[in-house]
Amino acid sequence: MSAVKKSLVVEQLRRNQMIELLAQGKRMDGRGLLDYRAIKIETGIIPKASGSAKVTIGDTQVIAGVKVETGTPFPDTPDQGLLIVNAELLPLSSPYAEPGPPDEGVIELARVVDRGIRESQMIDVSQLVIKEGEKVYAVFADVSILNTDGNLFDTTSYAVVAALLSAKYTKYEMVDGKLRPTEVKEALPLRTIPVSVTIAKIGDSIVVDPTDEEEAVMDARLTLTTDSNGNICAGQKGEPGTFSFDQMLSGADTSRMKGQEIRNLLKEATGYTG
Amino acid sequence: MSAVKKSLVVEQLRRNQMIELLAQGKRMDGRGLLDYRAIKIETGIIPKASGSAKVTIGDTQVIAGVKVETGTPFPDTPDQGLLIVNAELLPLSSPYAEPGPPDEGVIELARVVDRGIRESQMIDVSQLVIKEGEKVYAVFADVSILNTDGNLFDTTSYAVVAALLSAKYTKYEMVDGKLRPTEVKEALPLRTIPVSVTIAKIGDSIVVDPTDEEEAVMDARLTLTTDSNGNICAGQKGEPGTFSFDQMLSGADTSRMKGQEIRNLLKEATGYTG
Amino acid sequence: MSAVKKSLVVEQLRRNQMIELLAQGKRMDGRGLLDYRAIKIETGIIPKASGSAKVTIGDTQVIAGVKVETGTPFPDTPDQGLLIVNAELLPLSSPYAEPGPPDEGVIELARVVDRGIRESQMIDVSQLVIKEGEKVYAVFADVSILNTDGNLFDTTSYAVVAALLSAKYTKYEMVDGKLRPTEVKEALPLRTIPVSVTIAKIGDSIVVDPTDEEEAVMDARLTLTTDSNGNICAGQKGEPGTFSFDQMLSGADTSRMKGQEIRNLLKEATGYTG
Amino acid sequence: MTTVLLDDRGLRHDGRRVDELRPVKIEVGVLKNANGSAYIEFGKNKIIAAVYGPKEVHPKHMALPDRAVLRCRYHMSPFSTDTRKNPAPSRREIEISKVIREALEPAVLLYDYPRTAIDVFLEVLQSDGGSRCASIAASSVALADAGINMKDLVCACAAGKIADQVVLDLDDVEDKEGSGDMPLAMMPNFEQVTLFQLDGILSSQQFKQAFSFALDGCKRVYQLQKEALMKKYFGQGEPSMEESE
Amino acid sequence: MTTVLLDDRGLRHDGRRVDELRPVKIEVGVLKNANGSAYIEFGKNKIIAAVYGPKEVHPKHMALPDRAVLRCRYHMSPFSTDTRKNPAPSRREIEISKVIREALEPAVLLYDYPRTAIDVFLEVLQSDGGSRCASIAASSVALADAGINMKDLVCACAAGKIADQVVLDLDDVEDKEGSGDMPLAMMPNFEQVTLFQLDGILSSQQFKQAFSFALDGCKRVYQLQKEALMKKYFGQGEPSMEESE
Amino acid sequence: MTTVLLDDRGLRHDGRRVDELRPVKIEVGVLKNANGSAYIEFGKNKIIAAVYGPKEVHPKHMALPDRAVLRCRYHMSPFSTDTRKNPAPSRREIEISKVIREALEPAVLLYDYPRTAIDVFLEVLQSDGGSRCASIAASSVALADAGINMKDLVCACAAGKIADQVVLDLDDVEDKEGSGDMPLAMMPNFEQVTLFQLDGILSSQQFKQAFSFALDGCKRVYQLQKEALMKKYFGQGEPSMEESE
Repeated sequence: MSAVKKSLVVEQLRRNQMIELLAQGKRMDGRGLLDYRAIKIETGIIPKASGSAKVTIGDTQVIAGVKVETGTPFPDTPDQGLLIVNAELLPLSSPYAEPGPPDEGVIELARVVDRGIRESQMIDVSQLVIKEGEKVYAVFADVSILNTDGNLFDTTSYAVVAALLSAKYTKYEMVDGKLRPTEVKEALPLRTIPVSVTIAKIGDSIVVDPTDEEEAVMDARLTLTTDSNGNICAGQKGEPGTFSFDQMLSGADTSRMKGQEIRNLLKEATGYTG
Repeated sequence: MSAVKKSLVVEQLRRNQMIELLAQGKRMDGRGLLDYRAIKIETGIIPKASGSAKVTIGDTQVIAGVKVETGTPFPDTPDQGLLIVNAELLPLSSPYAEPGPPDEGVIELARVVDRGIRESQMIDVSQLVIKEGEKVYAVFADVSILNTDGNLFDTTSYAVVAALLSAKYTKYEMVDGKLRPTEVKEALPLRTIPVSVTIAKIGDSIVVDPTDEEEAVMDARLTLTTDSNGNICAGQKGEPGTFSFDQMLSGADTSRMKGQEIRNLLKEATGYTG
Repeated sequence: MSAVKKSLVVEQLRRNQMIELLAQGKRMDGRGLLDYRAIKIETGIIPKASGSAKVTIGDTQVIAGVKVETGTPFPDTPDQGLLIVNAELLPLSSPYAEPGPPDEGVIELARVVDRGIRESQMIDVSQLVIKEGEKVYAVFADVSILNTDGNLFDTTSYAVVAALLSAKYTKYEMVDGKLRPTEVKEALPLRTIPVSVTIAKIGDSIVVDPTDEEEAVMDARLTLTTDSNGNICAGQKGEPGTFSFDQMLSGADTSRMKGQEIRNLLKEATGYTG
Repeated sequence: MTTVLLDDRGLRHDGRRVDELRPVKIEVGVLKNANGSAYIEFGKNKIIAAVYGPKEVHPKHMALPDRAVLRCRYHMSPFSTDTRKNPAPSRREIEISKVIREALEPAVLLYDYPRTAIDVFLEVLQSDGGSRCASIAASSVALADAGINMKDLVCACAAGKIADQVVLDLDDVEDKEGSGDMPLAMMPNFEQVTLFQLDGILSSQQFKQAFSFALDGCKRVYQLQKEALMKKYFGQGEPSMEESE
Repeated sequence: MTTVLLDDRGLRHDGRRVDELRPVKIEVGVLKNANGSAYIEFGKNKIIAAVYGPKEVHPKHMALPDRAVLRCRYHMSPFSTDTRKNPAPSRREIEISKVIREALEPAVLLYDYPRTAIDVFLEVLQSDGGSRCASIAASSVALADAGINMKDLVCACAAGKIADQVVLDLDDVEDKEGSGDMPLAMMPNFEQVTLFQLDGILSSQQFKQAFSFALDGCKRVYQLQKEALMKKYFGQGEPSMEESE
Repeated sequence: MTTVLLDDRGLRHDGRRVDELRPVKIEVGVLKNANGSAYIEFGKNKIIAAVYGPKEVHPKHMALPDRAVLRCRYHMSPFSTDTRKNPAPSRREIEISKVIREALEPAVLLYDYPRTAIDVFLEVLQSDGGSRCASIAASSVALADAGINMKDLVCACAAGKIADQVVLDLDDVEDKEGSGDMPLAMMPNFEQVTLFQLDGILSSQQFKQAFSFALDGCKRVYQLQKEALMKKYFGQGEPSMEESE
């Protein structure tokens, strides 16, 4: 999923240069180690969707659209609505993205974003039931990645969260055993705002919000999601490097701190005050 | 979908030779520019199908089989039966056909044939309803292409039309909410006979019913379908060449004229007099 | 599906050597021509399955798991339960097995094992009906091939048969049109024990239970399945060699004879006495 | 409503005797683009076989240095069956493609064509019982029509069991309502079996009888194959595909 | 509840006259990674076009020795339609990808870029009637933005029929409830048609009128394409993708 | 009927204390064809790991000039779960394959094997909570059995939360009815985390406790891995796969 094609020698040189710079607390683009790039959140850009948002972090651009449809609950959770998160790395997003079914990296991305929302219990799925065991609302959150420049995990996550925060869906009623749409439009039953924070380990340094260039040389990635109360509700380490025990624990602190800042941006952009 | 493999130099030579000949109003096989090759239409060759036809144009050979089954209507058209057209370029049809799912050329072919029939309103799908919103007849028209020598669009279209014209299907009735076949066999509710006419532009010349050899060097293809009243009801330009505005408009006249001739062949072959 | 990669010259040498040895009535591993390797049958190894068995013949190792679930009968057999046999050649089973959907060899394997069981009428599927035309039991027999060293047909077949012989499934009842599990666990309704016997033709010799090394050079394969009464109930010749008429007929005798021996092993291992 | 598979006069539901073949019609050279082709009607089966090759192998590493690769695809048109068939190849079609290839391979002189591929494509336009045997018979003729060297034709015919009686050449009704089907293919001049399958319970005695019936049917199919090739290469008459009824 | 497609004053359901285009907005250079890109709003259509290339071809044997391979992928985001769309490419998307490619190809100077590929990717973020015409218009601008040599821009617009009246540029409602749609693309400086499709019954007279309407619409789209490119390369203003309403 | 996840004596539904591991059994070298293999029972998990390699890479362009490619496939047998699992790899299996590979990779000396591939195949014969941790433990032992150079074994164990209490090593029941699961893998001699995932809400304090529990569990698994390897290479006893109960 990287937009920077790896060449053995060039990669090594760039990595050494970057590690040297990071040791001095500096990044290629001038940011501090724990600074995000500019985050821009726009909602309502796809009027046909129940909710939508475009999120830009640096040059990474993502659109999420939420459709609320009706469906059948899973047999083992007859009293819960459905949430389905799906992401696609569009071939127009980078010279290295290919058309076709999602590869393991995109599957991981969608599943990690999904878990951040699901495990935080952001949506009260018990309120998305039309008739228990038969008909429930199905919330589809689809993400189209338009341009990649690193940190797809957070960009995608914020886009889905912003789309959910701003969504309005049509209520249905059961009449004579058949579903009928009503005139009522409602916001989704929400309880918290999960925010993911992704850190990258490059050499011995830890940075947040890695660019594509940084991801190309990073050792390992850690995404931690916190809820509005500062609890950690989802996590995922990625890439074939390691974190020390201390790095894991201080990563948790970072995710809480940066998460709160970004949560405020999401509230501002969506007008959500819950 | 071409049975003539393109070699850069040979292709160019053949093209030049053909353009020269066409400028004199002649074709490689001696036909006039607006002449079809011999068209042979046989029906009833697959007794297990509700309707079937084998159409041969020159060396292009196609079999269409129609199966009328029962199915569920689309939610947005509860009062209409279904029509599904599907074509397969069998690997036995040419040295260049490959087994596997249909490529874009075959998908275009099936969709253009489908639209010619659908848009002409040949079948009165409102009469193919058993119980509105629940059970309708589904008309499957499947095409097996046996041998290719150009103009698959028309050959396939005539085969499907002839199979539909000659089809008889078993009526079903609803008894206690369950479908039951009756002894009654009926012709499909038909209203018109759509006929496609395909022209090819080669250099500055326009020909109808191109052979494989002509298709290999043609600039562009235009298929126009007319109904029994001489209206145009479907059209498709294909291949990466262009048509002038005049060529488009005179193409419409050609399709009406040739279409009427071929409509008579279809009536003769199927005994359809509607 | 062979674990011995074929090299033209080596294959020919090994084949010649083997044919010479077989002409003297000897095999590479010292067995007689009509001797099986050691057969080990263990049941109940996957407690989560309704029935399970691990069968080892020489170094060929196979696990079969049976799940009995509920399903909808086929429209043309509303009064019969379902049996679905599926096999997978796991990539861990040999250096030449690849991940991915089953190839033609594995499809043949699963279908031959399925037919041996189905055609022998081992399971009385008419007793696997919960409500005719609506709900029946579906018996899934899935096979994971763990290590290959020849004769997958018999190893797989015995594993499925042993898993079925030892299976217990939960009975369901219909309450107000809905399925509800009961506390009752029952053995499957069984009528006979089908046993397949596979012979290989190498040169002019016939051997049973070929190893991977023998399969790599064999001319043809014949699998015949007999039931408890000594009737032949399924057969499959494979590989691009031939059998003489006499070889076919004496193969039938061999399958009856060896089948009876192995049937006793299956009874012993499963405690089935029916 | 059950079909009487065998009546008191020993006749089958379509009037045949127990050892009688359905009507068979074979035409050679029915497709223009193929190197060789044949059309067979075997009862209600209507099947086209086409042969392409010997030809280059793609991808190249699939080629064999000392002989040709024989490939085979048996496929049913969606309209060929009572209920519409999904056009994607089923597991059944994949297995039948394999056993047909293995049935033909012993007869084809593959070592005469190193580093090439020979493709046999079968399209079942209408299916009836015994379509794999009919396919083998047609393939074998199409291979001959393509000029591929063979040491023998492969002929094929099934025996089966209805009403506890062994019979020759089951049709669809008998295959469905009967209790056993045993397709067989062989090289008649070498007396070697190249395809054998069996579904259904046969006693030792019935197995022997079925085997003998099938061999006999094969020999009759072999005559028809030879006649069709003779007609094309030494006789008269234009190939056609009209319904024979 | 049926929509009045054409009222007594000759106005359409959205207030347009029969020969009036929906509002169109084109922005150039909206994606950072692509070599060229454009964003178009055409009525409620919201579509991004991106061009990558000329670039190496993989696999290599797909390259052409004397010219570039033009490839095109038209794709709809799952949230772009009224009911969620499965993200896997449908047969409709495959056909549209093909006709868009064939509509663009006559204008691109492929022989200037031998042995390379030029990829045009289209993402429909929100769909309305006429998305293929809007896609062609955007693609053409994105190709120009990528600096690909072209002999003309390709402009596109549909005509159609509602209430037995030929009209310009159907939206979703008119496409669904109307009775004919005829998308057209052309090279305005060569007066050559590069895309043409027709669904729906048109009399001889209506066909001519629709053709003339569509050509006229194409010319207006052409002006907008030129203006967008001028604005990027000679004018001011930052690209954005905000809702224009 | 709800399960009592933690009773008044502080015992879990299966009688374990909060910091107690399920029974674990590891056997080395259970498959003949693989270069290395291991079988693990971890609670009710029954998993086989097999290693093939270092070996040639196909297709060749996937090879790396300076090191080996590590590949991993985690797969569940259809009969391994309560309800039959479709044999095609699910999105979950694809993600787990990826994180297991990334958990193992830091320990494997890939630069010792340039231009080769090392394949780790995992088959879950019966699944219980914590199958990915058990898979990592088995993989690591199988890699050692295959003689692949490693700088450390990778050990793995999950912590989780039930009844608002942090506990070690959730089984299926606890995973389903509990409120948090945190699988962890590490290299014990380097004190480096190689896999980490978390589902479920943990307060700051709980997170630290869970982390410490999981590390402790990892260390115990590490002892069992070492013992299994010792037994194979220096001890006695034949490998078997019988049910340990």
